[in-house]
Amino acid sequence: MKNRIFIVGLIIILGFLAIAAIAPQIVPCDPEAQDLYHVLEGPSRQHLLGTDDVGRDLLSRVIMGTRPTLFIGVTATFLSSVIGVLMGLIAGYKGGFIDMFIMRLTDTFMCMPVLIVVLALVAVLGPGIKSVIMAITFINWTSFARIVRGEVLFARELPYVEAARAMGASGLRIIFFHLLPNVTAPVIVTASIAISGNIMLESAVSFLGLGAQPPTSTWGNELRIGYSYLEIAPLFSLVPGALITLSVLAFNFIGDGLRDTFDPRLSNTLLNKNVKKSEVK
Amino acid sequence: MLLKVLNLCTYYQTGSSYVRAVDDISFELAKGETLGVVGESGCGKTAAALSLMRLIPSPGRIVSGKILFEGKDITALSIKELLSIRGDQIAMIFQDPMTALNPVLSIGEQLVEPFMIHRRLSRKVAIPLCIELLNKVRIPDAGSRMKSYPHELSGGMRQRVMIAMALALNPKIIIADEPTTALDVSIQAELLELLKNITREQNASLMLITHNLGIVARYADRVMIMYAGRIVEKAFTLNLYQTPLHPYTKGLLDSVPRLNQNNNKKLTPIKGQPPDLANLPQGCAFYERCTLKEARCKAKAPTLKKFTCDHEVACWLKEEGK
Amino acid sequence: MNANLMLKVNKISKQFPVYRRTVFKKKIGALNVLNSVSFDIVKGETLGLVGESGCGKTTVCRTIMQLEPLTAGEIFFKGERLSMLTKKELRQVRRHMQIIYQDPFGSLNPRMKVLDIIGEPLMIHKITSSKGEYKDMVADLMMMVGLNPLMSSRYPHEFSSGQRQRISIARAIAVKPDFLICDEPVSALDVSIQAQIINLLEEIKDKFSLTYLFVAHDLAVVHHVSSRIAVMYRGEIVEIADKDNLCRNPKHPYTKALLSAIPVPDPKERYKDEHALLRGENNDLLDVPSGCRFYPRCPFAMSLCYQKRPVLNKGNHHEHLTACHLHQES
Amino acid sequence: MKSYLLKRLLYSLLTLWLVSLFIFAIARILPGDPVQGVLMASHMGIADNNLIEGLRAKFGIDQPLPIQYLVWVKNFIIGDFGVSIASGEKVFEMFMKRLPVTLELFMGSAIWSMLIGFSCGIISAVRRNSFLDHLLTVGAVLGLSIPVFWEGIVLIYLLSVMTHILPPSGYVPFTESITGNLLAMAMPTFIMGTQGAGLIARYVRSSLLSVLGQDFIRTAYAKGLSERQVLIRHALKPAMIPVTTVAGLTFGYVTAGSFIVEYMFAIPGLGRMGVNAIFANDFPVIQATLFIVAINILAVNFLVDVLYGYLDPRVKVRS
Repeated sequence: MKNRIFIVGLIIILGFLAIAAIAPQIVPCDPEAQDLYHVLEGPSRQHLLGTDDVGRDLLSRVIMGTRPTLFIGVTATFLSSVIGVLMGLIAGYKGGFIDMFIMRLTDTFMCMPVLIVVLALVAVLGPGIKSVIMAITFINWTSFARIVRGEVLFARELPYVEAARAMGASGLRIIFFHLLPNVTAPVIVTASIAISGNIMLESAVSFLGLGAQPPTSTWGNELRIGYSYLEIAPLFSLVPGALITLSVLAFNFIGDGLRDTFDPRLSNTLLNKNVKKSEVK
Repeated sequence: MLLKVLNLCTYYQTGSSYVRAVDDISFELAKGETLGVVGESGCGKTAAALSLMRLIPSPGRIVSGKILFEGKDITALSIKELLSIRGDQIAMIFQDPMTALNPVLSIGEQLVEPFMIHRRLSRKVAIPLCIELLNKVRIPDAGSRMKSYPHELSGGMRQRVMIAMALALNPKIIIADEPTTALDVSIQAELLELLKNITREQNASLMLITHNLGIVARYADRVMIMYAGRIVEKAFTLNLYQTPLHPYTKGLLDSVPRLNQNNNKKLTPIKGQPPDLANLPQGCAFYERCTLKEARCKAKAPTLKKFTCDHEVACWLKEEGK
Repeated sequence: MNANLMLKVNKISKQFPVYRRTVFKKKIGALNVLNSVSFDIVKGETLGLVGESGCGKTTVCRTIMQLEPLTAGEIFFKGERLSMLTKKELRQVRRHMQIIYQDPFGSLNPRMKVLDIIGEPLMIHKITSSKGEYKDMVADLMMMVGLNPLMSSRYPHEFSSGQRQRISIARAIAVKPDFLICDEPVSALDVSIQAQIINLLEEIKDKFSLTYLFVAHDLAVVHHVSSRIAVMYRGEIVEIADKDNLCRNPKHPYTKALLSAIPVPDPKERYKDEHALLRGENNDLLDVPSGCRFYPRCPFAMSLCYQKRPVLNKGNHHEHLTACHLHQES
Repeated sequence: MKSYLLKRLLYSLLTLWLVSLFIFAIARILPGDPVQGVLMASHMGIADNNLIEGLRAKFGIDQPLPIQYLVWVKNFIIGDFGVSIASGEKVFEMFMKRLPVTLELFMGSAIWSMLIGFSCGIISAVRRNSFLDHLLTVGAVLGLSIPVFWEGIVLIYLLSVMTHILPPSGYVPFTESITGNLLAMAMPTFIMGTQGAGLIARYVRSSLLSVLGQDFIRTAYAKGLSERQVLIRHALKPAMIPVTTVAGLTFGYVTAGSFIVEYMFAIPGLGRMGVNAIFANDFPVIQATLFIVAINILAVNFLVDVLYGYLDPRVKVRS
């Protein structure tokens, strides 16, 4: 069951990636070409999904929108995972004051309303793709740090890690040969789930008008404009929204599938606060 | 005969292949006797025990065979009839007392359950009965222990609670699955002594499952040895230890280090590894490890046959009269 | 110091502080895991260490391996005081001192091939730099412990628990140590496999003229492999003697109880001995009674036992020593 | 147990302090001079230096930053959240006015989340690997994946534009019309509760499944309990204990949802106020919003810890 879900997710994402890769080649019309005589039209042979409020072809807009949406989701996740893994490794391996500091920092980030912080940061940095990526990275690295730290703390006590110490292995050897491999699987799982969250976040920011700026087309932007014309041209907002949902869903499917194959133990660490519970002792 | 098991087969289905956890075993259990079941991990002894109460977890399933308890076939009972036997007529003690008790319910809440379910007693009436039970298994300060949670007790104490719970309704059969494996030797001895005395008092039958040949030698009236899901030898305890017939039984007895043994005498282990139950080779499952193997052993698996009147063995080399 | 001495453990103690945390840590007591434990191991012998769960036998191993600091006492390995060594010197010492763990599943890295698991100590101690030689050495080691060298590219989960324990042994002897600590090496194994591993351990002991510290909870197994046996109870050695002396003529009531609690695989022995069964349980280490630690469970307890803690009387290497007031020469 | 809670409380306070620093910093680096904003709004951009200085003093932004911070914290503690730059209203009063609306939204969505989440999770676990289980599992992931704004659009389209069952937006106070209020809140609360429901459902499922696989469940069956009795007496309680930890996460989702939902449905609550404040660079309001949300999330997490310790007898020993 989980395997099938994983494959479905993978196919959807590969499809999106393929579309994003060749988007300019496959758009039926020029996505920028306005036609004020044909605005907010329903589906027709010429415009399969109809037109937007200035007469641009909706299908072409949506196809082009694949690019920034995926780009932001993936890039923000990649950046935050790099920062998070580093912080987590340091916190878990060094312990002591550094650990305490990093953990309190993650606590701080975790109790902030993500959307408002991102909106505020984007407002500070000025709207645009770059700021959205930076803002998301800024708030998103903590979940990686937490998971990596937990895994490192767990792995440090494993018998085979102790066996390596008894053999006389150096600290670096233990980190690279014995601790790091334990961390990769959970990080990959977290990342695929984080991508879905970040796509959703980006769309929300765009929906509120602070994301990528026109004329760049993102699904969130289309949705925002389309929402005003819901009664006249429902496809205008329903289609980009469906695409957002589909991509978020697909990344979640992949994450679930990976989690099940990699390690059943993870299904706890991700959602609940396993790490926290071990601190109770 | 209190319990009669006939050609019981319990398989676990994984994908398209079967794991034959219990493969065509038959045995009997008389009133008041203690039957020892010996085997190494994965030999099917736990699966056999769980089958008797139809507690086999999926994807496991009783495929064929009969379990006659006082003449009724347990495999054919309705759920309702089955529930009235479980815990009342047949009770079970599990291996690991750390996990076999519910961690979020107090000892008392778990102890009153058999009385409430099977006897329809109120909690109020059941509580003094439970305290009495705890006294019987020598738990000090039983009254206040009723309010304790499992994690507040030591391993030995928890196993006592398990024993008390199993004995609550004077069951006719008690199945003890490795009851002391998780415990220290000094506690093990006392607990087994306790279990033995109480079952004798209640005239209950005890099925004692263990990997420890010493425990069986001390407590069982009859023994059966299991290997790869089958019974390879079955006899009275004294006979089995004096004249072990199956090469596996002999091998086991030679593998155990003994205190009174001659110094510097090397152990003679059974070579090789136990077979994979998912794809058992044709013929005798012990073939690969056997020192006496012959061509016919590979061709066809031997069945359990009488060697002397109360000594059965499944080995081609030990046909009756030879 | 005796040149023949491999390991000298001198009055080691280990306490784990117990804190009560409210706002700040406040020490409210200490868990005495080890209390003034002393023993010697001479070259070529096997000292067996028996005791029940929580008696501190694993802590003894860990402190000898310098995986855990001591609270008090000293450990000398071949005359060298381990706590005084620098990191570099310690690494050198670790070449000569190896350990085999109980858990055949946890002690091998599941993501490494057997080749790299067995070869890891060779890499760490830079025994060889040529790839071919490295592979040959691992293959030799695998053969030595009864594994097929063709299986060297497999992962641990493809092996049975007995085979994994063989891998552990191969890893431990890879750097040709002099001294091997076996921490419950056969406890997790089935009887028939257990005997194989015991025999293997005895073989390689002869082959490499090793010295063992063999830790287990099963007195029969310890008796089989050891030349001398030390019995531990709640962090202390209560009796230490030559193995036959200890088993035929036990002095400490705890040793006696332990011996009689072992079920003998012979039905004729069933009614032979009145089992000197112990009452009560190994309780929390925190509330240690002021006198003998065994006092609450001892069938022979006297008032002296309650007042004064008996100590292991002094004697030379081969004497039968016990920490019990019944056997103390005043 | 007590010392454990005390420790958590201390951590929460420490976190709160870091949060306050962070929020203060964010609001200070927001672009645009707020005074200019006010002038644009109230004096048509015409002002002399005196007026500007006066306004700067009024908002306290003529002081050095550390002093500003201390004053801000002090005022916050005594309930003075400052004055909105955009409207000139006292922020505290704005809050009190909008609080009941948001509270109702939160409670409504919590009810949806728990109702749907628990029932789906339990059904899934009990009928595991059935078609229904697969359906509910996929449904739960869908619930987690569907963006609030799109769910809103779809539901508005289906229930308001096409069928006119529910009003597309707007808010009717409870005091005005009970049915009107419930009708107006039905859709927004459902939308806000969806993600929480998905989260709870999958968590309840996995937690219950892991409990059902444990040894003590087998013990309960061996005692002769029926499947139903085992579920109710033995499985539910230990399965629900870890689920309490999800409450914090769910609360986070609901909060995030409230910003968009209130904006979409034109509900005069705190979320809408927060979003509008960002558009208007209204930093006293932004600060207060962030801070209130952070305090709430911390409080919820702390309550979860208390609840956890109360429900799980094992925690008491650990401390």
